[in-house]
Amino acid sequence: MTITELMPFSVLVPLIASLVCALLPGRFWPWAVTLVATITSAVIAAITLPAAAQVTLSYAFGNWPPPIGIEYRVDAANAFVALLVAGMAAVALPWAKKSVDREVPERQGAFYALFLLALSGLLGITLSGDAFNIFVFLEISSLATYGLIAHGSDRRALLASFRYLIMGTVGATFLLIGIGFLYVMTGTLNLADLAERLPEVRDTSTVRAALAFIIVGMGLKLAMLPLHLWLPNAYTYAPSFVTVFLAGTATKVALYVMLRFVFTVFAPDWSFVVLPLSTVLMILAVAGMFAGSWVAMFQPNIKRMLAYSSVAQVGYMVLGVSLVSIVGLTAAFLHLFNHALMKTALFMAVGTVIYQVGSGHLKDFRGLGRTMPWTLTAFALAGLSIIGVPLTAGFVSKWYLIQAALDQGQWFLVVLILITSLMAIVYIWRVIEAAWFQERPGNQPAAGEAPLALLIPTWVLVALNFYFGIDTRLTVGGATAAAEALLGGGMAP
Amino acid sequence: MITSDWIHPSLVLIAGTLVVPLLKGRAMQTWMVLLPLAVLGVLWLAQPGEYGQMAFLGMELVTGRVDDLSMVFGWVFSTVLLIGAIYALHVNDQVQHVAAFLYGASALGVVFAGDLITLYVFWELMVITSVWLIWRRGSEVSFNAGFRYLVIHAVGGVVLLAGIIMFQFETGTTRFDQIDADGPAFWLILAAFMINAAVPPLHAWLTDAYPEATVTGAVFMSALTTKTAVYTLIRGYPGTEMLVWLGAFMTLYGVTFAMLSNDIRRLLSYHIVSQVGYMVAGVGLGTALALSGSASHAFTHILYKALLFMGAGAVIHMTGRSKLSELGGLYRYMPWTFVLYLVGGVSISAFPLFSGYVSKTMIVEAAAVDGRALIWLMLAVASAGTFLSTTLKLPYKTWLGEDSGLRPQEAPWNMLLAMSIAAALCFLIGIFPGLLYALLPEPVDFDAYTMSVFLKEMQLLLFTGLAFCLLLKYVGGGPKISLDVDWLYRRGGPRLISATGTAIVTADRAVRRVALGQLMRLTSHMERKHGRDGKLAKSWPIGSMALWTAIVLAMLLTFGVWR
Amino acid sequence: MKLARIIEFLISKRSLLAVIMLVLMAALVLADIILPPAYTRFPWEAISGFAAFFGFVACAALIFFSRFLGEWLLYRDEDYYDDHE
Amino acid sequence: MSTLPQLNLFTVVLIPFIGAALIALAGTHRALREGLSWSSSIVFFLAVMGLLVAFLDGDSASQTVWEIMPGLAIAFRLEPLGMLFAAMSSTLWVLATPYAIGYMNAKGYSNLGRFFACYAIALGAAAGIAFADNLFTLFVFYEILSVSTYPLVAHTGDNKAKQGARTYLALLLATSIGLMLPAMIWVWTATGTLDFADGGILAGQVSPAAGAVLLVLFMYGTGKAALMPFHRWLPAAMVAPTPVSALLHAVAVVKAGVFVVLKIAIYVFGLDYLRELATSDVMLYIAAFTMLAASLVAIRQDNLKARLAYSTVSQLSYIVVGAMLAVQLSAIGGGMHMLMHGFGKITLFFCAGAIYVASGKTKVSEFDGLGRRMPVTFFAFFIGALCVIGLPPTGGIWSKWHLVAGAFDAGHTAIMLAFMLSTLLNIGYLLPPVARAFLRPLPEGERSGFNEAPWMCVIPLALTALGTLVLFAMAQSAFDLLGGMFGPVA
Repeated sequence: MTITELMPFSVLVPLIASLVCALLPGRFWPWAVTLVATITSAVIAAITLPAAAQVTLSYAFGNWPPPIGIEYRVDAANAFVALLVAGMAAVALPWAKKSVDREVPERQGAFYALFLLALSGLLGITLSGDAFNIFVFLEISSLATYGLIAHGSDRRALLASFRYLIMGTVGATFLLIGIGFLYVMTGTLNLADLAERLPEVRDTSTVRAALAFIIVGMGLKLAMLPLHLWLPNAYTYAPSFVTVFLAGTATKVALYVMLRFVFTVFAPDWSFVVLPLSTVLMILAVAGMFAGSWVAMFQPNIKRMLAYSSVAQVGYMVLGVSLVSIVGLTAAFLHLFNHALMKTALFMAVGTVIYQVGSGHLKDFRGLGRTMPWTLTAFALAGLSIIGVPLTAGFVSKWYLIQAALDQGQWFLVVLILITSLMAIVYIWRVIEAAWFQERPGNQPAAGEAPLALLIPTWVLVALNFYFGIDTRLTVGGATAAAEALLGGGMAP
Repeated sequence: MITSDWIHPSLVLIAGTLVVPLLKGRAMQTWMVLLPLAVLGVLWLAQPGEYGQMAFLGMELVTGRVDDLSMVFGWVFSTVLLIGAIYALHVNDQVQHVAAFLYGASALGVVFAGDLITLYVFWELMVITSVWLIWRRGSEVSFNAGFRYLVIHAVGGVVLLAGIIMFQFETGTTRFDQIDADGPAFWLILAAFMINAAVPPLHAWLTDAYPEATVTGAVFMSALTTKTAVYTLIRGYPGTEMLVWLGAFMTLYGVTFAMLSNDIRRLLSYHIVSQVGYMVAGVGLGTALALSGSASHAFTHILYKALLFMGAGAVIHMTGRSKLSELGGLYRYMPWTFVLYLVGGVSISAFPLFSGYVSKTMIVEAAAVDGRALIWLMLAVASAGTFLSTTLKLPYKTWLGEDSGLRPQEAPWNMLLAMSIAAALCFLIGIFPGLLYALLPEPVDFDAYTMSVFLKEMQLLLFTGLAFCLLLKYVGGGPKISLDVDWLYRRGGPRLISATGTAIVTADRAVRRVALGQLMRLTSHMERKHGRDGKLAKSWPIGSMALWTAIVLAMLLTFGVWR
Repeated sequence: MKLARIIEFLISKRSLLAVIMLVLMAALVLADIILPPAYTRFPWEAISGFAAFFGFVACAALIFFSRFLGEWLLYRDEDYYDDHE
Repeated sequence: MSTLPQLNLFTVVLIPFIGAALIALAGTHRALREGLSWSSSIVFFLAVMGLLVAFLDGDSASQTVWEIMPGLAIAFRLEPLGMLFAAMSSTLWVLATPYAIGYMNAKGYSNLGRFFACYAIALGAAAGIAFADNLFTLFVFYEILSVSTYPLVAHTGDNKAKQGARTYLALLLATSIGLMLPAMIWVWTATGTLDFADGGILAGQVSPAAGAVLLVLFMYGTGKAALMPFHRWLPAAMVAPTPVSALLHAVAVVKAGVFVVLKIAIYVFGLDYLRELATSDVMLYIAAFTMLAASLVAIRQDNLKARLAYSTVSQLSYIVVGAMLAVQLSAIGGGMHMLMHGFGKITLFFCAGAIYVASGKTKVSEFDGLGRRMPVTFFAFFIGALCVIGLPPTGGIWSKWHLVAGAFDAGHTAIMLAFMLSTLLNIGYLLPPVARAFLRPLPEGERSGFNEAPWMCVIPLALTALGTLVLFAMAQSAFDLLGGMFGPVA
């Protein structure tokens, strides 16, 4: 079995496992199956990446050659994202057991089945080389995600899920419209073929409209300001585990899709010319960075605060994209990866607190530094990463982002990045201060340290934040390869 | 600093002083007498030459330079240390003893310094050691006076520092010989020396602080600080015309203000100013005779001024009073003090047979030889004034005059002994001026005991006395203090500093209050606006989300598709 | 207390002492007149008894000048500085 | 050669961190914790001395620990200024350890495991700053230092402490991230390197205007140098227990700040280039203003620690002035002042703490007569004050000498004047406490008689006071060492 043949299994394994899972009763087995499936998937993704960095892998389902059959086509960019998605899922799952037991006590089989569906959907989007297939997987993952969010114990979770459903569907529809336009114009759905045939027809308004629809559609899924409005509630009211998983994966995949279309299907020298994309994205990115950080500074609910922080962090990624350079894209991919690390760690820490205390409100964090030192220290350290302190992963991606901005002579962007970093200090600081420098009110339940099952995965991620802040070979190498794959003249055959 | 043929006297003194805190009672007293004797011994062994050269921080130091000029001052400083130590034997305050000896060591360090860096170090040490002699008086007044003293000398110190640095840059050396720089270096170093020499208007530290020093401390102070300055002026600024006039002015300024003084030691302090004026004028004249006069006058002055301060100190020690208006009629109870004081008085007034006569007349003669009529007259007036206040007014009002009702004991034996030694030396030098002249760097071509000099001096003094007797009722006095330039920093300076400080603090507070206040208002406003239900943060209805989506799409389509 | 008695004795004879002093002073001036001036660097050195005259005048001048200076400008109460420190 | 161990630089930097970890693990076990505090400070001291001996023999160690991104590495190198800083910090740490133990026990503080661990980390960070071979490494340890000292400042845990600590951290982080980091990035883009190099790396690489802006960014970005108006954190940090104020806010933290200033001035800008910049004079005069204004504020502080804090603000500006004068003399003077002021000011803080421990008094106006009860402490205070003022027989005189000489050499007479004024002001606020203590009588009803702080507190302060006296005679060594920054000294 070659790597090329192995590669599709990272999508198929979770897909098949979800069917099994849906039928399994109890609390242990669904989780165990999910864990095994996810780890398998992650291992496959990990094996794929080095190979994909060398040459583009292509696998045609059912041996139908590409234009007719469905092709999986993997280069450095999607291998990188796939590894991220599968990897984050694999790290999150050991953490999930306790948390899910607490927050979703019943019908866990269905819950984990949804999770696996979402995972395989995300991986499918990533690996697929076929536009329509991307839409299909998008719908799979989205629908599963709506279900997952709806599992939140808070009644508002239902409403949040419903809103996300509406907006998600709008986004997916836009994508579908865009793809439809392209199909009408070129007669193919295969991304490589699209890239090949589009130059002939790209001066038509239909193609331009297709690009616009795809960008707005993916912008919605990506939660790019001002299309982010679904995100805070969805993250806030979803079960902690779902938030942890989504924060690290869903928006990243949406970004990937957007990049895939903008950079490889339409060539960047076209898409950034025909639409004022660079300007629009830059404005929206900066606005997102600011608005997200700004609002985060005032949020009393920590999950919600982190959700807004995500909006800001998405801004950083989009900013990198808007610079249209190898360094900029590298920064975007780096941040895509690093942000997943840090935000997952943060959500895990908050989830752990919720597990122990039952609430994610700032006021319930008071005095926790003494009683839950490991959890809160993990939060603080991951917070350092999101601030962008040197030796953390966050620093590396910000460094590249600033480099990219400077390469373009955009001084003011550097200033803006630093200002938003300072804002990050503020919102992280609020938690630290509450945890260590305020007394625990007498009427609050005394909380002890969390179980190791929650702590270990959290700390693994925290450690990864520092590891990738010091040893940047994998991340910078992967991100650079991904950026080059996207910018390096379309899909190489 | 120690070689086989040279031991730095300061080092001996400092080392010996370190032992003082460990000793008590009789042992300490013995040690205090032995230590200055040891220094005298070291000086006895010293041979002319330069010792203790070292390269330090890129500068060439000569920590010990022995030549005739430095030896003159070395001898007299060591002698007065011995006298002062004996005078202070009864004092049971080790801080004072330590301070006095270290002060003496610093003064010796200055006169033996062969370069300006070493000089500066000892110069500053002199300040921080001597100030304790003021402070240990223990009163609130001396506490404040000590601070003023410290600050003024610190000013002198920084001025000297700046001057030396400029000098170093200008000439490329730090050797201390005649200061032949131009521009600021010259003037700054001169100004620093002049501060220590108490040249008006830089003199007020002296008359402000010395009267508030301890009884024994004032003896050392009267001898050391101004005379090191005289030494440095002789060494560095001979023949500086400005000094002639300043010196002559000083002599008059001192006697005039002495007339206004009610405190006996303040009166004597003004006479230090006056007497140092002679020396400064001598330096300014710059001839060999004048410089010899300055050096020998410094020598004699140290001894008789110490004697005068000891006498006045004995009175203060025994009566607890220091004001002329509160003293009187003490001769019955402190006759020895009276007589010994008078020896000092006639010495400072330059009566023949006493030490002042053989040195002061030399300076006056030098002015005459130089043909400076006005200077000569000014110095003559000052001579009259000196006699008037130190030998007539002060003793009259203290020991004679109206009986104040005080019934003190005679001063203790050690005080009287110290005074006797000083008096004996004054007398000895007066009779055998050759002993003193032999120490001087240049051969002295002057004889004080010619008929002409004798006659003039005696006429001047005795008719001054006559005028005093006739005009006694017009002599000013009474329980008053007189203003001097210290007003500027006792009233003006503190106000300026506190006003500036207040301004800065107020501005700082105001800025911070406004800034923080605004920040607070802003944050609370933001908290309200952007909290959970703020405009940006609240949960938007689906319609709004759709609206935004539509807007973005419409924008993109408008700008991108249908152009 | 022997010394005190001597002083007391001298004080009791102060008129006599004053006379002796005056005689002495007269003798000094006389000597100055008789003896030729050793120097004439300044015009007044030729004047006999100039030093005596000058001493008297200088003393009187100092007494009156300082008195005037004090009354006019410089005298303050002893607690002058206390008020402000 | 030497019997001292020759460790590589990174290992030396790690020693305090390892010590901190062990101390934290020892936690509440008092004997173990104190033993570890002692031993880590001593081991660190010996290791630094080992480096020093080798360095004086002409070895110049350098080490690249890890290259994070191409050209961006955690790297260390020995150079004179850093050697001096490290030697000073390590020496004073050894002296501060018994003091801290004595003080914290005497005042009955809790949470000592955290306290001593953070204390050690701060020293490790200081060492990292001292040995840093590039701006990036320096920045990393600079931030570690800021963060690790935060718990120390807030140690008391009351509202005032938290408020002070918040100001402390906010100012330090805001300036470093807001100003220094962008400046660093700018340098990186302009020159492609962040390595410190003799003669600077900026000359000819950026336009004069950009250089001028960079200078301002760096100077204010180094918040720890407490240049006005970013000086507030230092007085705010005085809520910390005194051992913290002593070692960190007189030595490690603030000296790290001015060390960074000097280092940037010498090795990033290069003195020659620095002189040409339009803003170097501006910064110079701002520093001179800080020097005087802080002194004027200090005079008005009745609380001794507040007074010392403002004094530190003022003294730090001496060193910044030394850097901004941009001549060799002043740079050497600045480096020496780092050392001299370190010894002097730590003595003063030690004394302030000892006074508090022994008598409970914190205000200068309450010190009347205390000198009779605590003669050793107040005598040490006197000596320390002389050193800070810059008077003999203490080392302070030599650093002041070189600074003033540098000012003259650079042609800034106004700065000479400022130094002179500052000396006077220093006297005005540093000597009154001593004078009061020795000269005024004890207030009515207070027990007289000998009453010093615990010997664990008194001995260190006596030793540091002695140190200032030794430095008077030993200044030559520091001078020679620092002269090495500019090649062999003529």
